[in-house]
Amino acid sequence: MNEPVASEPPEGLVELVEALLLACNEPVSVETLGVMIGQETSAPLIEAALERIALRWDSHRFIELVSRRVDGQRVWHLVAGAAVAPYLKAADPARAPRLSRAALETLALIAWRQPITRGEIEAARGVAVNPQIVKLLTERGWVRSLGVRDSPGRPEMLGTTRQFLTDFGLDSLEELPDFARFAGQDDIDV
Amino acid sequence: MNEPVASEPPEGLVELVEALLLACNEPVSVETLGVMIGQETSAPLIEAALERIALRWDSHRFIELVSRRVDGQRVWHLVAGAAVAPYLKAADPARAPRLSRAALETLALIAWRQPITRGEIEAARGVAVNPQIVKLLTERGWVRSLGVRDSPGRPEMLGTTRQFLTDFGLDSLEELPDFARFAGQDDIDV
Amino acid sequence: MSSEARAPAGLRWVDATPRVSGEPMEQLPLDLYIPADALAIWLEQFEGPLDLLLYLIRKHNIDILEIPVARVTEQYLEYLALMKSMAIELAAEYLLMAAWLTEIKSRMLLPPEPRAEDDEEPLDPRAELVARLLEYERTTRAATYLDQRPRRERDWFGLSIEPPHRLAARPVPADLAGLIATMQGLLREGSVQRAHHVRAEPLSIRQRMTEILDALAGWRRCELADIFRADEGRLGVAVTTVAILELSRTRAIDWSQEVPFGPVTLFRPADEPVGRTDSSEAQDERTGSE
Repeated sequence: MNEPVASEPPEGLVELVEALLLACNEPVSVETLGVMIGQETSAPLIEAALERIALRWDSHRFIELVSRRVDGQRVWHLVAGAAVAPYLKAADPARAPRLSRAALETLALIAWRQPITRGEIEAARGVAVNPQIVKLLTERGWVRSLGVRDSPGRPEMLGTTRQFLTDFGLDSLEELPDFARFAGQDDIDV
Repeated sequence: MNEPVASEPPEGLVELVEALLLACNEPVSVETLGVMIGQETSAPLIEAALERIALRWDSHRFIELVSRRVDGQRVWHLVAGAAVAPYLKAADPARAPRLSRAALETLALIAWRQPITRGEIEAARGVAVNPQIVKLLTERGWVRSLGVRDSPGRPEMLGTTRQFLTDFGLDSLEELPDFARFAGQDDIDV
Repeated sequence: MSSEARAPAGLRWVDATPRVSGEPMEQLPLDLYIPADALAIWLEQFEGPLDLLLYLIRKHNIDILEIPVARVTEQYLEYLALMKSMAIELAAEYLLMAAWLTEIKSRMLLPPEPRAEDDEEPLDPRAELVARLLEYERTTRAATYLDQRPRRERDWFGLSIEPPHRLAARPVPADLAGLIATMQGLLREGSVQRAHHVRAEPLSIRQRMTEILDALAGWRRCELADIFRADEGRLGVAVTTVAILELSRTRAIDWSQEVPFGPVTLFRPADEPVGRTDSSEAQDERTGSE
């Protein structure tokens, strides 16, 4: 990145990179942009185009070009500033997301079996735990780390928070039904 | 909408509307923008801001502000044209695979004949419905279950979604030409 | 079968017959002249018996309403034979259609069935076939219509920016009934051992651990004395002590003591993932009111 810029990026390239950044739902790396645009466009030229885009959005009050490192790779995307958040929240409360089945199962296991590791959740559900789900539950303030277990690999143990209790209308974890009492019965009326 | 514009929209409002358009991921109406921004901003002022945004992107080679009617509502979004398609495909060949004839015919029957069951689709096409096709159409957000029909076997009824309208640029299902009109006459070449 | 009248006398299916240097080729179908591999691929393109029939009808410029069943049946069977010879696996529907066509053909040879009302036209044995072909033709055209519309991800692309970070966790409604039903479901599936059930304890160490972490999330550090509750008695002291020991063992918390017998301060290790202030706003409020 310290190499001198080969040449001023043509306006068409700048606009193409801008359109690609906006059309991709995920942050993109210079390498990915290179694959998209084609070999004849050098990485420094793409970087120069990104610089121009950054400059262009610099004066925008609500949008900026952000680069961050993900898995050791520098990726770029246009991001809305925090100031936009309240406006977006004002719109359409009916669109409030629901927990997916996978998220509900993960949360249920964490609630009833805490402290529980990802490995144990995976064993119980029979599928890998999507890190996004744990992230979602953490961001929602319902799940947190309880430290690491003193066993090989030092897996992180997950548990629920007090906010989980508040949000689910529980005074304490003891209020969660003890399913062992119902063992052998098929259905429990909720 | 024919009222005179109250005043020139402040630059901050223009940029806020631009950020909201981009952060929403879906086309938004002036009404929705109004709810987000707050009551003190009048609809004509928001429309003036949209006009300014349209003007701003007018010279861009790949991006434009588009307005269309969906479900009888005028909605706005910033889009890139087909010119970016080959670039996006280059990085992600799996992105939006082309639709097979079987998929298009199934989608057409669902769109025009909804609510329709798999059995009825099979009867119309003369071949079994490949479950992969219904899955693909569902995953792309165009088709959904409309419940089960109250007849033997309780077959699932399929219908199209609002996203189907958006993605195919349709105002409403009424905009679809009369199915009978596709009969006879001269050939439409595929 | 009026359309067959179009064929010049002496030559069957003249409009279907390929010509080489003006000479008609009696070999059918004409598509044989493409390489075998390509032919197989081409034959596989048919979306079913209706599609194949429509192809034959369109190709020979036949009026759907006046299908020459004998001729079409013969061609249909030839294509079927060809597909079989190319080892193309035929769906059962193709054979069903062949049987149906043959049946219609034979019924065409019989005198028309008399109908209840004398003035009504006799029922054409082809009527249902014609109706299905027309319906399928409409379907293919409707499909073409859809395909020609500007479509997202092909002709245009919605643009978006990443929403503000604080919005990433849009509030998901808490649904206790759903959560309980989910756990029941997991237990019923049997993958989760019932034996590991949560045991109700009068004072739960786990719950106490949670409370300590909550306190630290708000205050960042607190004194040991603040954690103990006099009203819980000896059992409370024991539970709290075990909870603190458990938390320090798992490095969720750390503690320090400046002087021997001085106050013990609990705090969160600086580099710990624990107690990330994700939900600190809400927790601040609560710990303040305790």
